Amino acid sequence: MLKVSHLQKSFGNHAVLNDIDFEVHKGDVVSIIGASGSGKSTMLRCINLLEEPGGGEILFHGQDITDAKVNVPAYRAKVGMVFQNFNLFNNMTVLENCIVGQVKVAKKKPEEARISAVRYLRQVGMEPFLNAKPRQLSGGQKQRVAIARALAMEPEVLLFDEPTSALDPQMVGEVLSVMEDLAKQGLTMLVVTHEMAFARDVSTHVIYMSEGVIEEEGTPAQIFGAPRSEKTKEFLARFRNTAV
Amino acid sequence: MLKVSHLQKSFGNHAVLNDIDFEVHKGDVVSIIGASGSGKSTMLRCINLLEEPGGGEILFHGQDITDAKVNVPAYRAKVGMVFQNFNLFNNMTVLENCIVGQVKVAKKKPEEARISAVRYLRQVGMEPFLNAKPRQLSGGQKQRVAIARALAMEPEVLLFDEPTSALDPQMVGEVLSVMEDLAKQGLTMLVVTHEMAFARDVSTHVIYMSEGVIEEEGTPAQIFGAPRSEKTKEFLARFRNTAV
Amino acid sequence: MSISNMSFLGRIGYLLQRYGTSYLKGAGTTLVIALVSTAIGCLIGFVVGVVQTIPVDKKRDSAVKRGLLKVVKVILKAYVELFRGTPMIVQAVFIYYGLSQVFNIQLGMWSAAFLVVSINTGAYMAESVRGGIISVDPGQMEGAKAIGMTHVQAMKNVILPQAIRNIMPQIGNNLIINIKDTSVLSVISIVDLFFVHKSVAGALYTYFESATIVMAIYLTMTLVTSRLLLLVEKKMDGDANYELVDTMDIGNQLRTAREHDGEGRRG
Amino acid sequence: MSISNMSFLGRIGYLLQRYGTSYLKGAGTTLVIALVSTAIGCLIGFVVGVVQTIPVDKKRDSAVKRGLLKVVKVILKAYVELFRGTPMIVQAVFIYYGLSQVFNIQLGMWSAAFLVVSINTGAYMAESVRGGIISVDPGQMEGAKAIGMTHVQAMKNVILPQAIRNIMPQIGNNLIINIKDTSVLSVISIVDLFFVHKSVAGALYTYFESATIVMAIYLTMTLVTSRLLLLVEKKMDGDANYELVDTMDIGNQLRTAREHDGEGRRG
Amino acid sequence: SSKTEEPAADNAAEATEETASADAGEKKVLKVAMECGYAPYNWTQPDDSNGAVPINDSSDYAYGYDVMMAKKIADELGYELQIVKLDWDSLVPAVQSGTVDCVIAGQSITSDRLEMVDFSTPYYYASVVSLVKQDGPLADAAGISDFEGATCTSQLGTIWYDICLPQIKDANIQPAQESAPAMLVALESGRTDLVVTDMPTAKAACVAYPDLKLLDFTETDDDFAVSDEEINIGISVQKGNSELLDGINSVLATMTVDDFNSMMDEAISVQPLSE
Ligand SMILES: Nc1ncnc2c1ncn2[C@@H]1O[C@H](COP(=O)(O)OP(=O)(O)OP(=O)(O)O)[C@@H](O)[C@H]1O
Ligand SMILES: Nc1ncnc2c1ncn2[C@@H]1O[C@H](COP(=O)(O)OP(=O)(O)OP(=O)(O)O)[C@@H](O)[C@H]1O
Ligand SMILES: [Mg+2]
Ligand SMILES: [Mg+2]
Repeated sequence: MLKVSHLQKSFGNHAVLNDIDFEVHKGDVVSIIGASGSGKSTMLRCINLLEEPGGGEILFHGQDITDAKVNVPAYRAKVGMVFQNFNLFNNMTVLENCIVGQVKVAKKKPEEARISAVRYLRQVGMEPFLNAKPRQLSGGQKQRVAIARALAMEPEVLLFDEPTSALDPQMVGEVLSVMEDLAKQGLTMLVVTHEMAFARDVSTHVIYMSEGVIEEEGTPAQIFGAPRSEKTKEFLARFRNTAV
Repeated sequence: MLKVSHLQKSFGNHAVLNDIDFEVHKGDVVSIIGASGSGKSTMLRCINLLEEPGGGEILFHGQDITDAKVNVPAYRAKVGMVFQNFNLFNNMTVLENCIVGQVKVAKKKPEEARISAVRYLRQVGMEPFLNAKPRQLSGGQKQRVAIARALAMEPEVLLFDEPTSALDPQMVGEVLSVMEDLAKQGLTMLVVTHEMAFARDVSTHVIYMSEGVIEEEGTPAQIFGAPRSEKTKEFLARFRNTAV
Repeated sequence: MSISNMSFLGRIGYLLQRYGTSYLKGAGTTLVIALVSTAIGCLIGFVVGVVQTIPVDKKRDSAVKRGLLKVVKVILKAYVELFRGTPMIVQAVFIYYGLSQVFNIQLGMWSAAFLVVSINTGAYMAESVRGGIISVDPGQMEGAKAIGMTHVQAMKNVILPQAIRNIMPQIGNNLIINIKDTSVLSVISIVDLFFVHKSVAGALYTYFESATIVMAIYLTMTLVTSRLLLLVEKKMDGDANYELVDTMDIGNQLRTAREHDGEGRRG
Repeated sequence: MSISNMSFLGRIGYLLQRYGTSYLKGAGTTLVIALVSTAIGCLIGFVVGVVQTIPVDKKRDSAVKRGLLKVVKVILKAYVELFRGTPMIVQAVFIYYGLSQVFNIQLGMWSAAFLVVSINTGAYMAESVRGGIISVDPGQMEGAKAIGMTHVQAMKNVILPQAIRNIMPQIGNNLIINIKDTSVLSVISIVDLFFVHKSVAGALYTYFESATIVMAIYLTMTLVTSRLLLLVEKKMDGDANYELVDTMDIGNQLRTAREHDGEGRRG
Repeated sequence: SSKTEEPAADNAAEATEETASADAGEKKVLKVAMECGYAPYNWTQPDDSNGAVPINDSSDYAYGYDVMMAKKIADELGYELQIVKLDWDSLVPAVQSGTVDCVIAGQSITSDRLEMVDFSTPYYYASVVSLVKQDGPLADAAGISDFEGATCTSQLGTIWYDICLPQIKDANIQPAQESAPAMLVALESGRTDLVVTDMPTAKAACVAYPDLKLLDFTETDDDFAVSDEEINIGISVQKGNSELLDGINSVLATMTVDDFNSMMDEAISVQPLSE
C-alpha cells in the first residue's frame, strides 16, 4: 500500500537521504533501525510530507503523493505520526490533545471523539491524567499521550518515531502489545526504533539505514540471524552480545 | 558525598516523592530505574534544586544544600545535569552550547573552553556538527550534545536523565564507555535509565523507584539476580525474559 | 475667591467642580472608542497575521490559488504598511473630510472614529501577531499538520491560542496606546478626554492643573485595564499543577484500565 | 500664478518647491529622535524586563536582598505604569516647563525630547520584553541554571537573545510609533515633520496638499525602517540549513575522532 | 532669561549665525512664543524676505502681524528678538513657566485668562466675519438670522466659538476645531455649513479655497453681538512680570487702531498666500 522509490532529501549540501527504495504492505510492521543521524526521522517526515522530498516517488495506494494534485491534509489524516519529541499541543489538556483531530479533521461528534480518546488513553495507562497539561507530564507520560493521540485518529498507516524511547521496560511491553493488537487488526506501521528486541520480535520486516541509504533489509530472522553487510553486523554487535 | 534523606515533593495534592533516602559515594554510578511517572526525573530535579524540595535534606559534602545560605549557582556548577529533553540553547551552535558555561560560569579562557568543548564533542561523535544549531540536529545528535555540554563543565557529580534514550545500540555503547571512563576517573553519576543492560553492567548501585518511593535498592547483582520485592520482579520481568 | 489666589490644589478642585462631568464624559468616550477599537483591531490583526503566514506551496497550489494568495497578501501588506506608517490624525482627516469632499461619502463621526482606530490597531496587531506566531515552537505546527489539520485549522486551534498568550502584554500595550491616541480624533469632532483638557486649559489658562486631572484619569483607566489584562493572563496560564481526576485512585484506575484491555496482551 | 488657480498636484509641487527643505529637515529631526530614543528605550525595556523577572527566593535570599529587590521592582513597575499610562505630550510639558517652573531645572529642549521619548519607549518595551521572555521555552532557563548560570547570566546569554528574536516585530512597531509620536514634541519647540506640516498648512491653508506630502514622507521612512528590520530578522534566523564543517569528510572525521579516543572503550 | 540648549548636530550653520548676532552687543533677549502657523498673524517661511525673523533652533523664518509687532516692541525696548516656535497647546505653560517672556499669538483677552497670566492692552481688534461655501445654501445670507439651524463650528478657545456661535438660532454647534486649517477643511468638505472667524483669516482662506464666500455683516444690525472688549487680542506675559508688561504697554500706547490696521494690511500683502 506504500511504496517508496528513489526517495532523496538534502539539507543544503548535506545529502541526508539517498535513493531510498522499499515497499510496505497492509498489516506490515516495518522496523527502521540505524545509527543516530542516519536519516530515519527525515525519512518518516518525508513520507508524511512534513519535509518536501528532494526527489523520487512515494506511492500510497498507487497514487504518488508527492504529486501536485494530492490533498495533503486528507492524506496526512490517513497517515498518522508519533514524533520523536512528541509535539503535544501545549495549549490543551491530555484529553483535548486526543480529541481535537477527531473533531476538526475527522469531523466526528465531540462525544464520540471523547469516548474513543479515553479508550486509547486508557490503553496506554494515561486515563488518570486526562486533565493534565503536557508540561505537567513526565517524559514517558508525554510519549504515551502522543501514541494515544495518533491512534485516536484511526489512520491506515502509522509512522512511529522511537515510540518507546522514554518508556520503562514494563510500559514498553504494554505499548508493544497494543501495537501488536493493532497490527493484527490490519494497521500498517513504520517504526523507527532503537529497541532491537522490538524490531526482532514484533516486526514483519526490518530496514537497516546507514548514512542515508538502506544498507540492508529483510525479515527479522535474516537481519538479526544472518546479517550480510559488515556495517549491519557491527551495528548489531552490542545488541547481539548482550541480548541474544 | 551526596546524601538524600526524607526527601519529599508534591505538586498540588499530588505527592510525587515520598520520603526518599539514599547515599552516593565518590565514584559511584547509581542507576535509578522505575516506571514512567514514578518520580525519577523529579528526584534529579530536586537534587539540582530545579524543583524546590517539599521537605527533607540533601547533603552535599556534608552541607545541606536546601539550606538558605547555600550559593545555588555555584552548587549547580559542581552538579551537572543532562535533561530528558536536552534543553540545548536554541540560540547557539553546538560548539557555543558547550563553551558558554565554561566561560561564563567556570570563568575559563575562551580558547581553553573551546579546546575542551571540542574534545568532549569528539568523544560523543559530534565534532562534525560544531556549527549546527540544535533545531538542525537529529534526536540522538541533540542528546549527545547535551551530554558533551554537561561533561564540559567538569562537574563532581553528574545527573543523567535517560541519557541514551534517543541513541542507537552502537552509540549507546560508545556513550556508556565514555561514562565508564569518567567513573574510573572518579566522577560520581546518578543515571535515570530504562536501559536495564546499562543498570546491570555499568552501575555500582541500583535504585528501583515506584510511585514516589524507593521500592528496592542494592547492587546490580542483587536487584537483577535476586529481587526481593514483588513489584521489582514484575517490573524487571520483560527485561529478564528477553535479555538474561 | 478668584482662581489667581488659589493654590494649585485649590484650582484643581475648582476645575473639577466646574468641569467634572465634562472630564468624565470625555473619559467615557475615550474608553469606549479604545475598548471597541482594540477588540476589532485585534481581530483584524489575527486574521491578517494568519493569512500572512499561510505558506505558499509552489508545487501543490494551483497557479490561480497562488496568484490569489499573492494578491491578498500584497493587499494586506500594503494595508499594514500604509496605516502603520502614516499618522492616525491625518488618516482621520482624509477619511472623514476627504471622503466627504471627494466622493461625497458621509461617514458618521463615530463610525469614522471606530474605523480609524480599529484599522490602525489592526495594522499594529498584525505585526505583533506575527511575532507571537514565530515565537511558538514549530513542532506545534508539525504536530497539527501530522493529524491532518489544514493551515487555518492548525492556526486556529493550536498556534494562535499559544501566540495570544505570548502577545497578551502587547495587547495591553495597544489598548493603552489607544486610550491615549483617541485624542487625535478631536479633528473629527470627537470630544474625548484630552479635548476636554484642551478646552479647559484654553479657556482658563490652567494647563498644569487641568493636565494633572487628566493624567490622573488616564492613569486610573490604564491601571485598571492593565490589571484586568494581567488577570486574564493569569487565567490563561491556568494552575501550575494539575489535579488528578481522582488522586487517591490512580493505582486502581490504572489497574482497572489494564484489566479491561488486558486481553490479547503478553505478560 | 496664484495658488488659488492651481490644481491639487500643482499645489503640492508649489509647497515642495517652497518648503521642501523644511519638510526634509523636519523629517531628519523626526528620524533622529525616533531612532535614538527607540534604541535607548529598548535598552531600558530590556533592563526593566530582566529585573522584573528576577525570581524572589523566599528561602535563600536575605531579607535585605528581598526587600531591595521588592523596592526596585515596585519602582520599575510604577515607572512603567506612569509613563505608559499618561499622554507623552503632557509628560513633555511637565518635564520641560514644569521642572523649570517648580524646581528651576532647565532641561534643553533636545535633552528633554530624547528623555521623554526614550522613557516612554522603555515603558512600552518593558512589557514587550516581558512577552518575549514568557514566550521562550522554560526549558531554556532550566538548561542555563543547570550549568550554574545566575538569573542574570541566563537572561543575558540564553533567554534574551531568543526573546529579542520574538519581539523584533514589536521593536519595529515601536520605532514606527516613535517616528509618528515625536510630533507631540512640538509642544517643546521641536520642529519635527508634523510641525512643519502644521506650519505650512497654517501659512497657506493647504491642509490636504501638505498632508499628502507628509504622509508620503512618513511612509517612506517607515517602509525603509521596517524593511531594514526585516533584514535584521532574516539575519537573526540564520541559514535554514547548517553546513557541515567539512561535508565530504564526516566519515573520516568521525573515524579519526573514534580512533583518537578509542582507548579504554569496549567493542 | 537664558536657557542652555544643546546645539542640534545638524544646526551647525546656525550656531555660527547666532554667534555673529551675539557679537552685535550684550543686548537682553526677548523670547516671544507663537505657533508660526496662522497666517496672516504668524507664519513660517523658508527665507528672510520682507524682514522675517529667524526662528530659534530652526533654519526657517517667522513673519506676520505678530512678528512685526514683536520686532517693534523689541526694537523700542532695546531687546534682541528671539522667536520661539511652539505648538498652540504649550504657549501658556511656556509663558507661565518663564521659558519664554511673552506670547504674541492672537490670544483673546478674557477675564478667566487674566487670572492666570497678565495681558497687555489690545494689540489688534479682530472683527467677526463668517465663511460659507459659495454654492451652498447659506451663500446669500444677509444676516445671522439667515443662519438659523446651520451646522457650524469655529476655533477652540476663541470668542467666535464661545460667544458668536451660540447667537445663531437653533444652531447645530459642532465641537471646536483646534486650528484654522482644520476648521477650513471641515467647511470645505461639507461637514459644516459655516465657520466664524476674523477678517484676516477669512481673507486668507478665500485665497486658498476660491469656492468659499466671506460674509461680513459688521455694517448691519443683523450681526453677531460682541463688545469691543471681547474682540481684543493681547500679548500675554508671566503673572507679575510688570517690568515687561509696562514696557509692552508703553510701546502699544504709541500706536492707534489705524496703525494696527495698516500693519495688518502689510502682513496680509506679504503673506505666503499672496504671492
Ligand atoms: N508541574 C507538575 N504538576 C503536576 N504534576 C507534575 C508536574 N510535573 C511532574 N508531575 C508529575 O509527577 C510525576 C512524576 O514525574 P517524573 O517526571 O518525575 O516521572 P519520571 O519518573 O521521570 O517518569 P518518566 O520515566 O516517564 O520520565 C508524574 O506523574 C508527573 O505527571
Ligand atoms: N534543518 C536541517 N538542516 C541541516 N541538516 C539537518 C536538518 N535537519 C536534520 N538534519 C540532519 O539530517 C541528518 C539526519 O537526521 P535525522 O533526524 O533523520 O536522523 P535520525 O536517523 O532520525 O537520527 P536519530 O536516531 O538520532 O534521531 C542528521 O545529520 C541531521 O543533522
Ligand atoms: Mg530521529
Ligand atoms: Mg523522567
